[in-house]
Amino acid sequence: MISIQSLSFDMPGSTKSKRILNDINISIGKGECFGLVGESGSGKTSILKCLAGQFQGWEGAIAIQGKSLAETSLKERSNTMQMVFQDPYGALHPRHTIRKILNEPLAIKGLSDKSERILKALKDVGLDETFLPRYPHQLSGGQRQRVAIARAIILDPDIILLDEPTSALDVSVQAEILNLLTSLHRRHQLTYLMVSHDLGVIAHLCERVAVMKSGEIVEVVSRDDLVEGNVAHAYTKVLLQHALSRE
Amino acid sequence: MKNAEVVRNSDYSLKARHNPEYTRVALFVKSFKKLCRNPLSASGVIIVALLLICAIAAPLIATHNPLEQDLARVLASPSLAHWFGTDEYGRDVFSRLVYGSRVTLYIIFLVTIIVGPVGLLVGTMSGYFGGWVDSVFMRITDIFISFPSLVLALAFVAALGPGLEHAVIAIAITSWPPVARLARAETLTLRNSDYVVAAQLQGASACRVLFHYISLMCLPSLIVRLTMNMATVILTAAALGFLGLGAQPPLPEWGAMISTGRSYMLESWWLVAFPGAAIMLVSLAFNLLGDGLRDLLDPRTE
Amino acid sequence: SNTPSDQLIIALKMNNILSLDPAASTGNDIAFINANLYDTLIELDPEDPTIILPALARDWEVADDNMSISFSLREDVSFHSGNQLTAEDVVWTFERVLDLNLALATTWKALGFTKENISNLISETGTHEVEIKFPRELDPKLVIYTLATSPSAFIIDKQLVLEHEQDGDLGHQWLTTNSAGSGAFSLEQWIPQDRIIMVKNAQYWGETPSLERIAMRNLKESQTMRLMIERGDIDVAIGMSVPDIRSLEGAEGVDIQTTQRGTLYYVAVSMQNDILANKDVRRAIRGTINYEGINDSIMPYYGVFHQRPVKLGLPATLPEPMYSLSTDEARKLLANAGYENGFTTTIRALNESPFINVAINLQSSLERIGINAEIISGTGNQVYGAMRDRRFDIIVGRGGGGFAPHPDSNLTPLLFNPDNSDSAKLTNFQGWRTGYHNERINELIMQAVSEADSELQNSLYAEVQSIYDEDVGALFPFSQMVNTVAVRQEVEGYLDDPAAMTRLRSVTKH
Amino acid sequence: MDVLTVEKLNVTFRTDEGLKHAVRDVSFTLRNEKLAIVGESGSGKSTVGKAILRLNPPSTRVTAEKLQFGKTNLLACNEKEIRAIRGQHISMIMQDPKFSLNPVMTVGEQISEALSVHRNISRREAKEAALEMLKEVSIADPEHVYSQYPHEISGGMGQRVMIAMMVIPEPDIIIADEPTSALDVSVQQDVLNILTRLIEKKNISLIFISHDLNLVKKFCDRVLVMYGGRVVESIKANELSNASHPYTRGLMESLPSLKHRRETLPVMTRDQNWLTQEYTT
Amino acid sequence: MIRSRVSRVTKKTGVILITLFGLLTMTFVIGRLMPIDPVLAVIGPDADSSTYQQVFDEMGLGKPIWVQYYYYLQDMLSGDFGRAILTGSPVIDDILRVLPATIELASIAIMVGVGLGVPLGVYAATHRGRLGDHLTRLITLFGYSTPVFWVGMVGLIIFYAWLNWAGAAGRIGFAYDGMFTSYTGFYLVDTLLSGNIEAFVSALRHIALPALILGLNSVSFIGRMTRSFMLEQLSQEYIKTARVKGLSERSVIWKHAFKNIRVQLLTIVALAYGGLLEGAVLIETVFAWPGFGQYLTDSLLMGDMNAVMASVLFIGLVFVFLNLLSDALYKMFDPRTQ
Ligand SMILES: Nc1ncnc2c1ncn2[C@@H]1O[C@H](COP(=O)(O)OP(=O)(O)OP(=O)(O)O)[C@@H](O)[C@H]1O
Ligand SMILES: Nc1ncnc2c1ncn2[C@@H]1O[C@H](COP(=O)(O)OP(=O)(O)OP(=O)(O)O)[C@@H](O)[C@H]1O
Ligand SMILES: [Mg+2]
Ligand SMILES: [Mg+2]
Repeated sequence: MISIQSLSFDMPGSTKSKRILNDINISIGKGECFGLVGESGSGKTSILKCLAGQFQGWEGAIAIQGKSLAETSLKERSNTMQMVFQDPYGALHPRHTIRKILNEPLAIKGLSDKSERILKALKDVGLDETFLPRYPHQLSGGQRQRVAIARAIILDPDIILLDEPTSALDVSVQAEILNLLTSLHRRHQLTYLMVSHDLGVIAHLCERVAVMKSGEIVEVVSRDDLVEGNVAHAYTKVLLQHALSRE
Repeated sequence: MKNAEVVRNSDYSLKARHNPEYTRVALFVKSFKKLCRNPLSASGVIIVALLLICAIAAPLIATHNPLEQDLARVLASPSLAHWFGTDEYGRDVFSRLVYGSRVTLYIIFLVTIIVGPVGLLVGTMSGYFGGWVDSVFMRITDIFISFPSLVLALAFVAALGPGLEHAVIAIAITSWPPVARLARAETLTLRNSDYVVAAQLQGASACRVLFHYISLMCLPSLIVRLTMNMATVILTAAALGFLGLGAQPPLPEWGAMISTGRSYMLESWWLVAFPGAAIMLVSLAFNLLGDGLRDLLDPRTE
Repeated sequence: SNTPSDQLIIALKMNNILSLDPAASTGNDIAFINANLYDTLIELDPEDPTIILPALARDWEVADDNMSISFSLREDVSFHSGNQLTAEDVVWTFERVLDLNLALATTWKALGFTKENISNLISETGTHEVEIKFPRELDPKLVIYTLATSPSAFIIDKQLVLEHEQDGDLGHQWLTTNSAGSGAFSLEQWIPQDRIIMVKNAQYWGETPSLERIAMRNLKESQTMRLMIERGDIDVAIGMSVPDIRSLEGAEGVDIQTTQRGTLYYVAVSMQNDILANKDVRRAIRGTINYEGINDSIMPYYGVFHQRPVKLGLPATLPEPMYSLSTDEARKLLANAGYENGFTTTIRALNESPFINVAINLQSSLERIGINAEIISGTGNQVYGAMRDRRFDIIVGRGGGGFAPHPDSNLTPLLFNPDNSDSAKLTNFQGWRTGYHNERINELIMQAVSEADSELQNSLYAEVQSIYDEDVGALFPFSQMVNTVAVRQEVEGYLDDPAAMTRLRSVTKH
Repeated sequence: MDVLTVEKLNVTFRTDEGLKHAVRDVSFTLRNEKLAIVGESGSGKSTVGKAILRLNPPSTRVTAEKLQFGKTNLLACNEKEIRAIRGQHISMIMQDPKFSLNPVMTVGEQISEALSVHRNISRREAKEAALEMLKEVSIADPEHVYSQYPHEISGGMGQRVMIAMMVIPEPDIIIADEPTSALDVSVQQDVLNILTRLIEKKNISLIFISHDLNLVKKFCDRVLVMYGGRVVESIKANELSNASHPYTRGLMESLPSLKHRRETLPVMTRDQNWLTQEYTT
Repeated sequence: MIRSRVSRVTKKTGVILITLFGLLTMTFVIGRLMPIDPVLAVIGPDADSSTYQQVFDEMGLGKPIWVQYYYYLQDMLSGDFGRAILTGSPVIDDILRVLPATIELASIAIMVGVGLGVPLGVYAATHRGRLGDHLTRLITLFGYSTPVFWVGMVGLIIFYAWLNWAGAAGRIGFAYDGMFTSYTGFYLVDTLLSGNIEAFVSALRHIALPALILGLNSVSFIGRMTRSFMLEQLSQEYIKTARVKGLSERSVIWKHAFKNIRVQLLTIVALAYGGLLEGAVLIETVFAWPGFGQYLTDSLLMGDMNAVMASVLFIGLVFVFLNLLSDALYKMFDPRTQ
């Protein structure tokens, strides 16, 4: 579904450019949940941004559903891939109603039966139509994240990129969102690429995890290995230890 | 880990989780009430409202024809017949002031509808596209900003010839750059915001993003800026009038009234005092209003 | 007074003081300044301008054929530089004016002098003898008055100026900011648009001035002038606005001097404009000017009631025709002309008193007879520039020379128009600018100029005036200019000159 | 020995929407121990911490039946007295070193300032003490770090500087408001270790504010659980797993677990009554 | 590192050059657009057409516009700004001559502005929402809202005509004109250096009122900016840290918060200084101050293209320079940008 080969990226700076991704290799199968963990600034978001077309000028090869990403336009990409952001407060336009937020992707694509789709998407994320006329500031963080997810799935993408979708939320709300993601995954056969700094969250959702440190993937482990402490790299061990200590 | 302070459930309790829906109107009324709670902002609102009333109902409020000369009653001091006295042609100063509010509003209105859209367009495009578009636009704004606005306006009016329309054009030419800069700065912070990225991911065109997402967010601060700008516009127009380059006689423009009244100032203080006070009051009102609006929109920094 | 007793402190607007070069400097202010830095061959008595007084020229004689004048110069005159003043300087001075062909050459050209003929016409007949021949038959008084009143007639120090010549400019560049005269005062410092300081010329050929120093300061605000003169911080205030003058009228310690100048205030219409070319329309407009109101409430201290194109007080001047504001008749005239519903037009006027005030008044009067006029105000440049280009409808202006006590000094600038075609570009004649062309008037003016007999001449001028009245010419004088100056009472001997050549050499302070 | 006694602390903010009762009837006593305050975002944890130091903005109303530090009644203190207590007796470690250090003063200046406000000592002495302190918080090159500006040091280092700054006047109580939540997991542990070492060495009582129940379970002695401005439970840290209040339990359970993965996580349903019910220990 | 600095400097220089080029072009456009006939300004309204034509050709006005532009650029780049009609002297000399008057005025004004504005702003910020804050706000807004020429006129009446505290028009009493040696062009300095105390007092009396009125305008600007910068800083976390340390309110405000806004303030002061030039245009008219502002207005009204273009260009340069300066100050004083 997604295959990333020797992806490198230099952030062009005002004085000198800085390498923030170095030789990344990942391949993700259809319907798989793949996780990315790592410390802050290790380049997790950057990988997603490369995929989403936010960063241009990377080196290497990225293919989505076998098609080279470099050759697909943003518009085409938007049909297969959507993204959910970390901060539910910043991801929704503060002056758009929920209706408008959900309507926009449909309007851009020029799709019909808009209201049905909107209602369905809302139902998928466990909200009802009473939310439609509201503005984001009238929703709680969890509800906003649900709307953001609804916006992502309303175009029926195959892949959803999740950038720390719960790290801004309270643990109790986090649980709700994680449950939602699990059930969506199951129902729609979505492919997830999820970023988090919390090993526990990743392990809950994903079958495989890539551990990142300063722009590189230090290792890719499966959930089972993780649970058994079957990890090679020292940094992964630190992460694991921390995660376990929290239980 | 992320800064948890950023994420503050402002309405904590369960009850608040299902807070009542605000309609736009209700929100507006609420904001307006809040604006009026501050006595300073409220007085700004009142004065601006008075100005509007004066302009709309000028014929009803004015006691005389503002243009009618009466050489027999020149420079009469304030009295019951002429509340603010008469000028050197025997025209009623009060009525001229009242009609002058139309000129003032006309200038403000024209300048604002030129400056707002132009500034918004240039600023947002510049900020959004970056690269050479940004460079070109910003160099142009730099050039315009490099002149003090009064000097530039002077130069333009001198170039175009004196007159109200020319003054408006000159003022507009000089006052769009700060607006554009503001819009650009706002756009720069918005450009990478998640909701804009989300829209791009959904395949929204640049146009759509600019008009549906970014402009909308720039508007509040732009409105504040424009409101404050109105005060400057009034002063610049008055200054142009004062230097004889603004509205031309017999139009009762306040600055021009001061300019001509100045010759009679020592004996006939009312010729200068009232228009001066009017300019000050209205300009102050717009400043207060802008201040209040800013408080409303950004309560932390003023 | 707060000012030192050996200094005279004068405040005036220096906007129009652009160049001190006598060949280039237009405007009354420069005439005033140069009159103290330079000398002329002859002078007019400021109290009675018809009296001609000797100056650099001790004596002069008009030839019997009325075709030349010869001057004998004083021999004891030296310039500020120390150079002796000789006939050579005089000749060179006048040749220079026409060679440079700058603004003031116009006066001479009007008399028939040209760049080409000047060297033949003016000649030194001795070290201190000069002869001026006339290019055509001329009333000798005209030449004499020009020599006494034109700001180009100041005698320049040839030797000194030529030392500073650049690129054959006859020292024009240098003289713009320097002086080379023999006057009672010499230029100590000129900071353009700021101040002019003159000091006493101890070697002056006449009576040595009692003032050590004259300081002139640029002051645009009439109010400030008034406050300062009231307080005694300045001695003389020139160019104050009427309200301020009026308030000083009774003030303690300040005298107001009002002197008639020959220049006329007028409302002019363009004959190029089809509507205004209609005689009835012109007559209507002439009858819509509120002569009395304007002269009573706007013009005091700027001008006095006058409606003829020849200035007041000359034997040739006819009695006032007494036009007056009569709206009804004007309306009838308009209807006659086919404009019962009026029309729209523009009024140009300088953006300063009294022009703009008159324009505003005229605008409101015109409105009453249905003429809707828009006022276009601006600087002199914008207003008179448009007039020179014949791009105007109605103008409120001032002009017509009038320095010399001679009808011609008004009539030629105001009415004379030998060629009314656009290509003629007789921009110096207001007759051409307004497009008013009357053959008979041209003839009469030409004839009068060459007429030495006063009696005869006066009758010719009288005819011009009545034809003009009859014909409703394009230019309606409503007032004759007066100059008003406020002078502190401590100042004695300040006598404002009708030709703007106010000389300060006899001023004293106590 | 009770170092700090808080009884029925109430904090009300005046806001545009009216009064906001952010902290309601919070009572606790602090002995020589590590006391944690936990609860979700907005539950009033920081507000309690700030109320003790009287750091809330002027428009805030703070009332309490008792707010006693040693012999001092904190509520009755005037500006000057409270300043004498701040830093010297009670100090507070802020959450994010990036924002909590003055960007235009060197790190060293800021540390030595903390000392010299309260002691009448020379600059040299202050500097030496600060260097000493930097060494104590395990900074390798104190001399160098001393003259650096906050933006030149990493987050973990910044947090150590914060700790050094707050410990240097040797206070009796330190309030740590989410001191590690802005840091990476690998650094977090370091910082916590340093903090533990120092407070034990100097015999300091700690109020540790956090929203991470699991963290405080390990790190602290006692835990106050706050919900909606109210303390819903006060419990020994090691007994957290058998907490009685449904909210505490819900928080504990809703965390995804590595070891015991569940297909769906239990979702807590909030009870209106938690906001009013008196909690019972 | 060095290479990057070099490239940054080149880039910055490029930007400045482009801006300058734009300035030049715009001044040219302004100059040529003027409907004022510069020839008439020279020869007066009554000269005849041959004189007109002669001067017209001398000024090069007959050439096609792009040729004129080319010559103009050439002249400007070679530092030849031409002669002013208004004064007959080279424009550059004029500007240098009138500048000291304006600089003297603006400098005193900015001292007033900073001296009053900064403390006022800090006071308002630290008393936010209280009476003092509202009062300051009202005062500063008044400063923003009053037409400066009007205040000037009223001030002149009160302080000169009624009270006789201030001098009237000009930089010094008329009688002292030219009575002392000009070393610097700043009268306050020159009179002192010449040892002419009487003249110094006169100069002081003359500058006080216009400088104060001009200064009040910048008090408003500086005060308001100070207040908002200060508020921004006071809401920062590190201020809380400083308070936790037990610092007195004074140290918190001046040592911590104020230190952080110094750089921003410098920028604002530089900006305000530039803005004073603008106010000078009006104030100089009212007070007959023979400075740059008057020179500019006079030449504008006169249609004196050379003078206008050079002055406008000059002001543009000053602004560019002030911008650069504040940039540099920023770099110098803020550790974060080093
Ligand atoms: N727009 C940008 N400009 C400059 N540098 C950037 C930009 N975006 C990211 N970086 C840098 O790239 C590196 C990787 O950033 P990235 O956002 O991918 O990290 P992350 O793993 O997502 O971190 P976090 O957990 O904080 O979100 C960081 O060092 C960051 O400073
Ligand atoms: N200055 C203030 N003005 C008004 N309300 C405030 C203010 N400070 C805090 N609050 C409100 O008081 C409540 C408690 O805030 P507090 O900062 O103590 O929460 P917290 O438990 O520390 O949350 P977090 O974990 O996010 O830091 C919140 O609802 C908050 O919105
Ligand atoms: Mg990230
Ligand atoms: Mg908190």
